[in-house]
Amino acid sequence: MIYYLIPALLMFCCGVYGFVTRKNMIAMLISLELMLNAVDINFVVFNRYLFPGQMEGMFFTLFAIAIAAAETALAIAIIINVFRAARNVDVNDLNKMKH
Amino acid sequence: MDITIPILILAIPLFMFLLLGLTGMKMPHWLAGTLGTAGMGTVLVLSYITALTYFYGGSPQFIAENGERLQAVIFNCTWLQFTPSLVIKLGFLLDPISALMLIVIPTISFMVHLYSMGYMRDHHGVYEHGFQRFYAFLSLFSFSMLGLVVATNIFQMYIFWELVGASSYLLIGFYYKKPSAVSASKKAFIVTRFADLGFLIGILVLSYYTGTFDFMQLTSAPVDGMEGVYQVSEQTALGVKNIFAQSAAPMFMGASVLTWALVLIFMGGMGKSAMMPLHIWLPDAMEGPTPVSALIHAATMVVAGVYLVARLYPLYLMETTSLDIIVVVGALTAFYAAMVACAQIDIKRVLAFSTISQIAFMMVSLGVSRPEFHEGIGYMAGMFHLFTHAMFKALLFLCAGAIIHVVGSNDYTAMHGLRKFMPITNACFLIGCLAIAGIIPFAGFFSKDEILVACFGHSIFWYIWMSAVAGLTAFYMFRLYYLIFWWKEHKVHEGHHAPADQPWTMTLPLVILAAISCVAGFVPMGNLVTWNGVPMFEHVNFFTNLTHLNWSVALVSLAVAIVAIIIATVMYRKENPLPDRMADMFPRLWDWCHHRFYWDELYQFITHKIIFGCISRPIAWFDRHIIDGAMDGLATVTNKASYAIRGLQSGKIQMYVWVYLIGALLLAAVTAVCLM
Amino acid sequence: MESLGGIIMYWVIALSIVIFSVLTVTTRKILRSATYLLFVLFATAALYFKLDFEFLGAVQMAVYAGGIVVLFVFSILLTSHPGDNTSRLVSKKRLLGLVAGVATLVVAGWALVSRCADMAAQLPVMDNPTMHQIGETLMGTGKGEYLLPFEAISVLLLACIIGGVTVARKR
Amino acid sequence: MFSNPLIYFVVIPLVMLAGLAICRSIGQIRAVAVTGSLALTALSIWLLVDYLGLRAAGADAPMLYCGSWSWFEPLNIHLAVGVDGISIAMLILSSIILLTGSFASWKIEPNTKDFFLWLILLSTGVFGFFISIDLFTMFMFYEVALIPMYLLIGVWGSGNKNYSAMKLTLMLMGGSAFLMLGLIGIFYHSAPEGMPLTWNLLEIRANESISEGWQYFLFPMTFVGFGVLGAMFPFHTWSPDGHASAPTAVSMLHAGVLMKLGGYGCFRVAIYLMPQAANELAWIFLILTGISVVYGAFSACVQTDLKYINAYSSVSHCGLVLFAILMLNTTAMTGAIMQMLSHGLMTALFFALIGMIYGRTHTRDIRLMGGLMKIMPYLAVCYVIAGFASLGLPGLSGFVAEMTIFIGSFQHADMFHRVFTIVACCSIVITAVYILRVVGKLLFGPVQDEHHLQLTDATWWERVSTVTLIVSVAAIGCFPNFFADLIKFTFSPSIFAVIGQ
Repeated sequence: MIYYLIPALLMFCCGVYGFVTRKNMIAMLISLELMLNAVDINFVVFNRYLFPGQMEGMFFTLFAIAIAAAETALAIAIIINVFRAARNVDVNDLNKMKH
Repeated sequence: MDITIPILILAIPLFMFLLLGLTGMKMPHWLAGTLGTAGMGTVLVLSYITALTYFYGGSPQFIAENGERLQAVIFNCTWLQFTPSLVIKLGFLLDPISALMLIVIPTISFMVHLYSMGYMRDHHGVYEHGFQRFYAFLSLFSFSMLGLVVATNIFQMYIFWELVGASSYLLIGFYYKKPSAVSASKKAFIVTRFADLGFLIGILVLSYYTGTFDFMQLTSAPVDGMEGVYQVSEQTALGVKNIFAQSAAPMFMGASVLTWALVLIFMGGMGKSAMMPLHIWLPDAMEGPTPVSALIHAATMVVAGVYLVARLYPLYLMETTSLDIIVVVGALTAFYAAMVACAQIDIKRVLAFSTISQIAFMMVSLGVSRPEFHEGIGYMAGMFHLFTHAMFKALLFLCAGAIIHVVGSNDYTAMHGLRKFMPITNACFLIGCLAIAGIIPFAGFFSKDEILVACFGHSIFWYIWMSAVAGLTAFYMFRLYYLIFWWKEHKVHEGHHAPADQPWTMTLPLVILAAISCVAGFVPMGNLVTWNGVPMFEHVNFFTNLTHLNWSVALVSLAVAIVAIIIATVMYRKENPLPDRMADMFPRLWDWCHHRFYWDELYQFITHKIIFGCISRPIAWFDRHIIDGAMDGLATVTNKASYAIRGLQSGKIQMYVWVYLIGALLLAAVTAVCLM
Repeated sequence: MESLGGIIMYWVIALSIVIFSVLTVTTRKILRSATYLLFVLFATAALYFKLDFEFLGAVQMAVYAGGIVVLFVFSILLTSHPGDNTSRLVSKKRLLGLVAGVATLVVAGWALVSRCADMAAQLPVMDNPTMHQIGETLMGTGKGEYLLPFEAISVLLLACIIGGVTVARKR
Repeated sequence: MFSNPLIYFVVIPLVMLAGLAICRSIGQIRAVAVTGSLALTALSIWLLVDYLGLRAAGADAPMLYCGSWSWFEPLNIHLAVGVDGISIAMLILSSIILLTGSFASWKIEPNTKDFFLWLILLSTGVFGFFISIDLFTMFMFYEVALIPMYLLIGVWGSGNKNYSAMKLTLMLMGGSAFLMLGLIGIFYHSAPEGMPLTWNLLEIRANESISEGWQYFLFPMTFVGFGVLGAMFPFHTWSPDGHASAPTAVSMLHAGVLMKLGGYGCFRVAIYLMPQAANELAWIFLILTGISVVYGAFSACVQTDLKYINAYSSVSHCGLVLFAILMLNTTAMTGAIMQMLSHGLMTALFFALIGMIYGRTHTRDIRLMGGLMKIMPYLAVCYVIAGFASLGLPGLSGFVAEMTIFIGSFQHADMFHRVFTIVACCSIVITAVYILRVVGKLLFGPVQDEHHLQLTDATWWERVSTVTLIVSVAAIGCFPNFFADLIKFTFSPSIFAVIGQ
């Protein structure tokens, strides 16, 4: 079981690193997907090892995938809109609302 | 006595001031001048009536059966009540010295009003700008000065004391476009104000311990059974003495509080009367129009200090230390001013220093006066000299004014040899000089002689000192006289009018004052004005003064004066190099005298370098940078703190995530460690 | 013990997950990043297959790899010019990221390793959930059945579609 | 409620506000402002006459015209009103200054209407403060008076106006924070155990339930809170900047009336309610106010901006007010109130004149001006009169006020107080120095700037404004006993019973 959790953990760490370091919003979103995916794997692994025959973990993952899809779609829509307004998707430059 | 006349004496000048001040600018010049003069003329008549009624009316209100003169309050109304006992009243006090001043002030004031009608216009008869204002201020001054001398309590005196200071300020600065006049007026006001601070503190101390402002309660005991009538008597200020005895002789820094109070009050007198070291304003005050100098800075306002000491004389007698201080200050001032007067070029400055010196004479006279000696002759002599000095010094100033008006300059270098052009002025000036030098039978001889007698009775040292000053007086006055009227022939420049005597409005006052200066010495002052009201002479006639002279003293002083005049004649009658040689012989002395012993520079240093430079500026800097800086600093710190906290709310999602994550991990780690 | 094939397969999946994850976040070309993400997702799907959740693996492939990554690619093409490199990372920022990542790794890894003994080492036997079972569970209203979340997700997706259209529409 | 005449001091300004809101032209605005302030002046003078009549008829309650209407029951907050001689003096002062201020801002621009709206709102606060005897209502009106200042300075001011407005408002708000703590503290000790708590001044005074220990805490709170507005050292620095930037009428109202709120509050709340602490702690504040008096005067000596000079002079004069209040005897307190009146009128006159001069020359730097006496004699003469009032010339108000303070303070039995009185006395010399310095540089001497020769003298509304103020100043100076009696009669004997005088 640990063999499945370790890659998931590494994937999650990569997601964290990417999310904190990248400036492009789409890249951040990609990192976010990595993290989500790592979590999904955990659900599945725990389900499979600890509660074989049940499907809670699987359904959770299923819904997570659905929500991730929705979220990504919406986020990308916003990003595109921002890009239209600012010709830029750099997260640091988007501080007009602050001032 | 009826109160109408006293009220009118004060009300008319006040009304004139308001009338001329508010509507003067709409009036023609001549009308304003005439109104002012007429008002003053009325006051003159009323004051004479009052004074003569007091001296010769024989009313029991004014004179006791044994011939003792009494103090009488004509009216006294409450103006401001501080506590039940401390009340400022505005009233009218008649006693020998206020009656004397009621003669002096309106006389000089009226002369000056009349004289100014001529003086305050140029050669073509065009009135000076602000002529009406000038008359308004003169009226204000007359009002204030009269209010001062008739004050029934020390606070009324202080009020009018301030008012004369203000009117003096306004009149010195009459030519307000001239920077020197403006700074002179400022100087005069501030220096006297500083002195008044002492006066005020003195009043505070005195009133705290005695619980009263009233002169009569301070200086005498009431006559039994007669409301409002007080008697100056041998047991002077018994009541006051008791108060000081009761409060266990309160001491402050090694002297009794009464001494402190009296010295502080005398400080007020020093300021107004230009005693050293507060004399520096008076020479500069000569920037004002000359009639003003004659009225305010020679005859009336500057003797207010003398009057103040005379008014509180019974109190001063209780603390002879304070009288000794007055003697020392007066004697030093007299000598100093006489020295300086010998080396001045500006004729008004010479007269100003002469005034300082003569007032110092009066001060010394009051200071050396003791009841044990000749029934307190010094007091009488001081007031006598006040009277005669007012007359002849006003005369000298008005003469100087006439000369300046003609020549257009204050320096004697522009004059020289005017005697042929201005014979009347010449004669009047000469009479004035003889009077101040103390030549018999002119006014100054008698009064100065009495002062020297008083000094003689007090201490031989001060007698010799003051005699020397008297000699110096004769010398510098005749130096001035010769330099104006003799020395060399007057050159009339091309295109200028030849100097000549002035119109009647200007010469008439000169003649009148000269006449008074000739005869004023025969006024039997010893019978009229004494410190306790008891007349000095049994029989009064015109020559009383002559017969009561102390001839040994008189002859010595006469001799000194004549010698001094001879020296002056030798040095200055004709143009010669002697004066320059003298100056070269003592260059240091000449320099110091010429620069008035550098008092002005010293004050300049103190005010500008120390007060402004070392106190005001640092305080202002401190306020801007430390106090305000602290407040701003508080704001800045708050601001900075806000910005620092604001950094956390940067809106940078990545930072949020990072902080969140680290926080969560730390929490997890801590929990884990704790669980282990 | 698993078969050798299973072990080999596991290593392939695990290594590709790790390697491609690292590449995803370190590459400087955003398009490549998306591509590596695709590989990660495929690897994940393979993992699901290996753990006998075939339906889940299929969904993962269809939705993630098929839908989301395509969306990413489109949006990348829309918002960035081809050949654009993201600028080099500021070292401070990289440090921050590294700290966060490593800290996560250490804490969570330590937690995993310390609990290693508690974990089941052997893969328990399990029947592959049939489509029928999945359908029943998804549409049922009883205990452990998911109609309400399913409907909620449906509404969410609808809202998302409308929202996406509204936000991204040209004005 | 409306049968109580005092209510109209708040109602009239509110009506004015409503009237201003519907005004269309500048003429209407002026008409409303002038009519309203005239009505207020008339009301205050009527009140004075009526009050004296009542007192003569034997009314000896500490406050007359008392009325109280509850408006927040749970905390026992009332709209409680009542006046004594001091309040009436302050009401007259405020209405006169509002009247003259309206004339002085005859030509204010831009947004004349808004300016007057804020100005009247401010005066609503001022009037409300002076008639209230409920601590909470008092505090509320106090805040109402403070806030409009920010806008009035920030919008219509000159120079570094944002900074000044911010500084002034923040510092005064800081003061109110102390004040609020103090007031709440007083409220919670306003009645003995078991009795309902109250905000009413008179009731608190009658209850005498604030323990000595609490007084030591609450007295400094309230005194400093009000003292900030009274420009007490070292909390005075808002005054120079604030005054320098404020428009004319606001400077007048602020220096003339608002700074008096501080002194009035110190007397009415801090000392009246907590006399024991006042007696024990007076020496600390005496030192501070004594410093204010001399320090402000020295600072004024080297300033070059006319408004700074007057602001520092206000620090000095208002310091004297607090100084005298702390002496805790009738004469000195009478002097303090007279000094408030006198300083209010005279400073208003000063600021009005400075505004008028500034409006013509567009500078306030005395080094750049000179010889104005020749150019605008009317204004210059008024300035000289104001200067004389400030340096304490007899016959004008400054003299009587200062002398009453000095005499009263010197009657204190303690040597420390007397010595400090002498220190404070020194200010009269320094005052003379800076006043004459300004007069000499600004009005006399040669004309500095050729362009100034074209300037005109005062207009009619400026004359109305200045003449009113000068007449008031002279009235106090010539007939001081009337005012002294008015004030003296109102001192509650209980305060002196406590102090033991």
